[in-house]
Amino acid sequence: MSLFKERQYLRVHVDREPDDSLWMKCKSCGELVFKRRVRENSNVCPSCGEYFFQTSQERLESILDPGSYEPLGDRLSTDDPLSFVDSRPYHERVAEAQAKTGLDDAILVGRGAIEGRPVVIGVMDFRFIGGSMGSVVGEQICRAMESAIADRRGFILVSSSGGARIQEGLLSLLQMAKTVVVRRRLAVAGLPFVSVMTYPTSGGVQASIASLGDIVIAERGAMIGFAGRRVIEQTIAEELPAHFQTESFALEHGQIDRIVRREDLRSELALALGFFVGAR
Amino acid sequence: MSLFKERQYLRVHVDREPDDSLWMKCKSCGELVFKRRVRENSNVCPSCGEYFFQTSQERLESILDPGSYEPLGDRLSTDDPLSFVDSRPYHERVAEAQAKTGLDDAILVGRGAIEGRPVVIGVMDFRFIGGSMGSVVGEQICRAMESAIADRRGFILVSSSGGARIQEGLLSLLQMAKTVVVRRRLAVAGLPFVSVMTYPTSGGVQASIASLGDIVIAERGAMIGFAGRRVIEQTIAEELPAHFQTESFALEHGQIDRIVRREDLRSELALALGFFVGAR
Amino acid sequence: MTEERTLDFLEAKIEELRQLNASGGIDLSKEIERLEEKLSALRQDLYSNLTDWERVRIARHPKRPYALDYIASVFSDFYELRGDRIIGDDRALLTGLARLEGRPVALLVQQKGRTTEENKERFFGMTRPQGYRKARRTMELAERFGFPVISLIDTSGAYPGVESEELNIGGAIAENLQTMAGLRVPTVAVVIGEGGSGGALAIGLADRVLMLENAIYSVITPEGAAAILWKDKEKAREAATALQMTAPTLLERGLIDGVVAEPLGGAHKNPATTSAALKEALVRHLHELEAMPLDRLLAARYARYRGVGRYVTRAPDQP
Amino acid sequence: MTEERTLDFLEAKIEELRQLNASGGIDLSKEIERLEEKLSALRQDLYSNLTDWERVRIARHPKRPYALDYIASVFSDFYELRGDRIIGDDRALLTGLARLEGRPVALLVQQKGRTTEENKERFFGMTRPQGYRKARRTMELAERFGFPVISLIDTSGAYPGVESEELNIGGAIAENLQTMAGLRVPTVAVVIGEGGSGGALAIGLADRVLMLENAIYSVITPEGAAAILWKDKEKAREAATALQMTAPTLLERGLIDGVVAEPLGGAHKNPATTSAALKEALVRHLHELEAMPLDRLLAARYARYRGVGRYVTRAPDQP
Ligand SMILES: [Zn+2]
Ligand SMILES: [Zn+2]
Repeated sequence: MSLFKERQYLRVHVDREPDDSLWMKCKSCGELVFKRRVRENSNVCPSCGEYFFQTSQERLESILDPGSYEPLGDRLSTDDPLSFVDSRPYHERVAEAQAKTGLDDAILVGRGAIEGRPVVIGVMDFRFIGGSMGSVVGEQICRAMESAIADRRGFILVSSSGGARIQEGLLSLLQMAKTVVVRRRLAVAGLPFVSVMTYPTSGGVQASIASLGDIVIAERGAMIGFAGRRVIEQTIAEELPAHFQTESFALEHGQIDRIVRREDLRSELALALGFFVGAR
Repeated sequence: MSLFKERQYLRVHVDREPDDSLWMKCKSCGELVFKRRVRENSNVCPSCGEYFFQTSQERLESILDPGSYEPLGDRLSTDDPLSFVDSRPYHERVAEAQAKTGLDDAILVGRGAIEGRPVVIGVMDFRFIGGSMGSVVGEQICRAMESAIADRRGFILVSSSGGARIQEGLLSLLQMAKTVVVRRRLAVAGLPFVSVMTYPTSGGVQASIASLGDIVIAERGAMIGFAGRRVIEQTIAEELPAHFQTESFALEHGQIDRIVRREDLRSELALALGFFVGAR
Repeated sequence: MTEERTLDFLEAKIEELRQLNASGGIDLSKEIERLEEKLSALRQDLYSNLTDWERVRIARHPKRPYALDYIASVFSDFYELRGDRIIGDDRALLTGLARLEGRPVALLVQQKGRTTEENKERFFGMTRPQGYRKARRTMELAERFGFPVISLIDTSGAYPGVESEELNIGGAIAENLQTMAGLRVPTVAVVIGEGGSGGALAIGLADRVLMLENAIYSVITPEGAAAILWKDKEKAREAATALQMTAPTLLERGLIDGVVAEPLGGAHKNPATTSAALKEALVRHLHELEAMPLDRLLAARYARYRGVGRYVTRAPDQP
Repeated sequence: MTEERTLDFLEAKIEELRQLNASGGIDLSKEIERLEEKLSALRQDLYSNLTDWERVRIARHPKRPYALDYIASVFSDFYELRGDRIIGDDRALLTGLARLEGRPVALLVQQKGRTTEENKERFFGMTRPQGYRKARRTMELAERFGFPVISLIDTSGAYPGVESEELNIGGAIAENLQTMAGLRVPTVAVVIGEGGSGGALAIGLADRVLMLENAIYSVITPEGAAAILWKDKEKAREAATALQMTAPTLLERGLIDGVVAEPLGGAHKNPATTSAALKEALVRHLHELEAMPLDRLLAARYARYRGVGRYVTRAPDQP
């Protein structure tokens, strides 16, 4: 009962290096496409409809009304609380991710408007250590919701995360609890929360804030699930269903409200938010 | 994962005619057993453990402290609101059931005590038109809960019902709603409701008040389900699982808290009620 | 209702004559007018005194408008909310947000299928536990945001199957009743076709309960009652009458709050006027309910359901 | 811990000497006394400076007391409540009512199996959605009646499997967190063995979080971290240290509220003293929580979780 034909996950090209050429070659259809055209088209190939990876900046651009974005308050960064070192030091990974993405951590939060409706929005960025949620991501999500409460705006979270930030240990697990206690305040304040799940929404993020939207929308091509495919395959030692943990799997199993095409996300969000204007 | 070996439903001999002999023959083991002994043993065969049908009067006797039962207020009877006639008039069926059982309708409600703990209790009686819930049963259940609220007692309902009383039409369906709105008041008052499901707890009774216990206990040998076996077999045209709608099926599928032997029901209820004494 | 087909045939013939007339060869205006008067009288005759069984057949008529038809005509901006967050997404009970005259409402609607394909997907309009749990989730959303809840009921009953029992369909219905009993927003339920037993009531414990004129609402299907009580499936007609399941009778009995008029012959004869009547009724009832303070609303809901039932008190010494 | 076996061997020998002594042939009292002193010193030496990895091994020790052991020793009248009312009854997460020093409490406990049979039934102590939803149901029961909620956490993690994903295990965990965030009764969680990630936190968002001295609590298993970060499963030992998952460290970090002392060598060396220490801690913390007015309790819970996290503020112009 999938809405779309079954498939493995859409390719996500997260390591797109910045370069100065005006054209790019679509890896799906092979067409040479004009880069600005791609970006204006929500990073969807104008020729074949393939989704290219969208950075958090690009995502904001494609959702919010032009010029409406205004980042929230302080820039936060991890202080490497465990002085964690695995095959390399955590602080090096962070510095590299910061340099590569121009972000402080795996999320951008700010105020903006969608078709004129004021919102507070958070967009996670998979390029930054797999979009993982550590202290900074957790804190920024909370501050975003608090800002929504203060300004009486709806809150939108676009998730793209592999789960908790392992390098911050138990602190990162507890961000699940932290985001949820604040999410509860948002609910008590009577403000709507629309959760948008994209590729991928998994682990501790899926098992906390992302699943608690008043409305939960999945972008076409999303991956949605708690445990990783490999962990499950090791545990049960069997093939996984073809569309396992895709957005159509999630819809079929009652986990999400709707699937939207990326091109329609902006109007979808405007429509959804419209119901809550002036709600109790 | 059944607790007991799988079986079809225990035999229920509802048409036991009153007779004056002191002995009866157990249909399961064939032993001649002393009737008074059987009754004192909660209508369980002292020889083989087979459960015999328990009337509502016998059920009260086996659960409540001796001499503690005090029936609640008015005796109510149906007024045949639809002047319903099928293969025979409803009022005739009712009169016959009243004569056969000595009951006004398919339930007894009253105050009593279980190991010293004061309760309000309702016991349905399958002999009375299949224990079906019409206006009288619904009203008596509501009055029982209201009495529990007034006296700050716990409420126990022992169900034995095929569902709604068809002969009262929509009125009987709406008894589901009626019992639930009052059950909500009991919850708001902070008083416990222990639902005991026996053979059978089905249809509109299972789909309303009986499923809403703070604690739901099934007696061994119970049948628990919404739709009748025959209806389901006609719809899906396949064999039903052997233990379908038995109490072990219900336990396995998370529908009930516990299974108890009839002999243990009294102490089980005392234990359960004990937790709520002086609760908020 | 073979007479219905005769009338449809006559109507078609009149239309043919009208076209012939319009083409200009001969003047048939008088004759057409007379035929139309005759047709109208016959219709009135046929439909104004429907038997209970005829209403059952209209309520189940394959051309009868279904929930999605009313969603398209009565509401705007339907925004479907899917999934129970536990098991799946039932397609026989749909939920979502929509606007009624611009005002946001939450919808719980039972949807039958028209094609074989669609009926398979929608389990012939019979709701499964997934559907009831989704409905409960949407009710809670509505409560959080103060949206009134409107139910459109149209099912022969909850889906009877092994999976339904495994997933505790009775418990799911019971929990819906409990939730609706306490919902802190106005609720209106309308039986638009078949109101089948607990499967209907599970979204029907509302502040106002309306029925379309030819809808039915019953504790059991006529066929089920015939099989159980008459031990004869052929007695469905008698059962339909005995069970008193039609809108006019239930209104008279005080068990529902209003009947929404249908055109002669049933809603499918003129879906547009039916939609208009339904919309008018919904707006009016919601308006009344929204004028009530919340505590009075809840007290009235309680009183309504607490009071339902008919019985007599027996003398203490009666045998 | 091969040294552990050496010590156990020595202990056995001393016992043999003691029996020989008791039989009356020769007097070995002095020698036995000296051996015992030696044993005690060796034990102290071995166990007082456990490495993180040694603690991991104790936390997972097959003889370590499990939840049902504490239920038998710390609580009375355990009255199990089963089933999620939707799908099934998870045997890896048990819930029920019980008494703690006579006072009713609600229990949510994760239970591992000891035998192969039992491990199959309990999915090796890994909780499935059915278990989390049952826990939530019992929490709500506790709230209705004002029972404090006590969680005993002991799982390597939520059960990873196709069925778990189909039944929305992530959503179930999230909803538990939301429920615990607002629960209007005092809540205490104790990690008694393994506190495995979201599978543990799902019953762990409590007013007080305690750990047994040799329990571990982590965002991921050492083995999982080794595989993902070191790309080398053999690095679990290093990962265990780097992740800072032991009770003393987490207490120092302010992430938990107390450590319940275990006997030298671990709880299994003397379950009775461990139970006594656990009981004392539970009673003390509950006593403190119950002294707080509800609004202050909820405000403190909020502040506790809102405040968790470590970060620095970057200058606006930092690259
Ligand atoms: Zn392309
Ligand atoms: Zn026998």
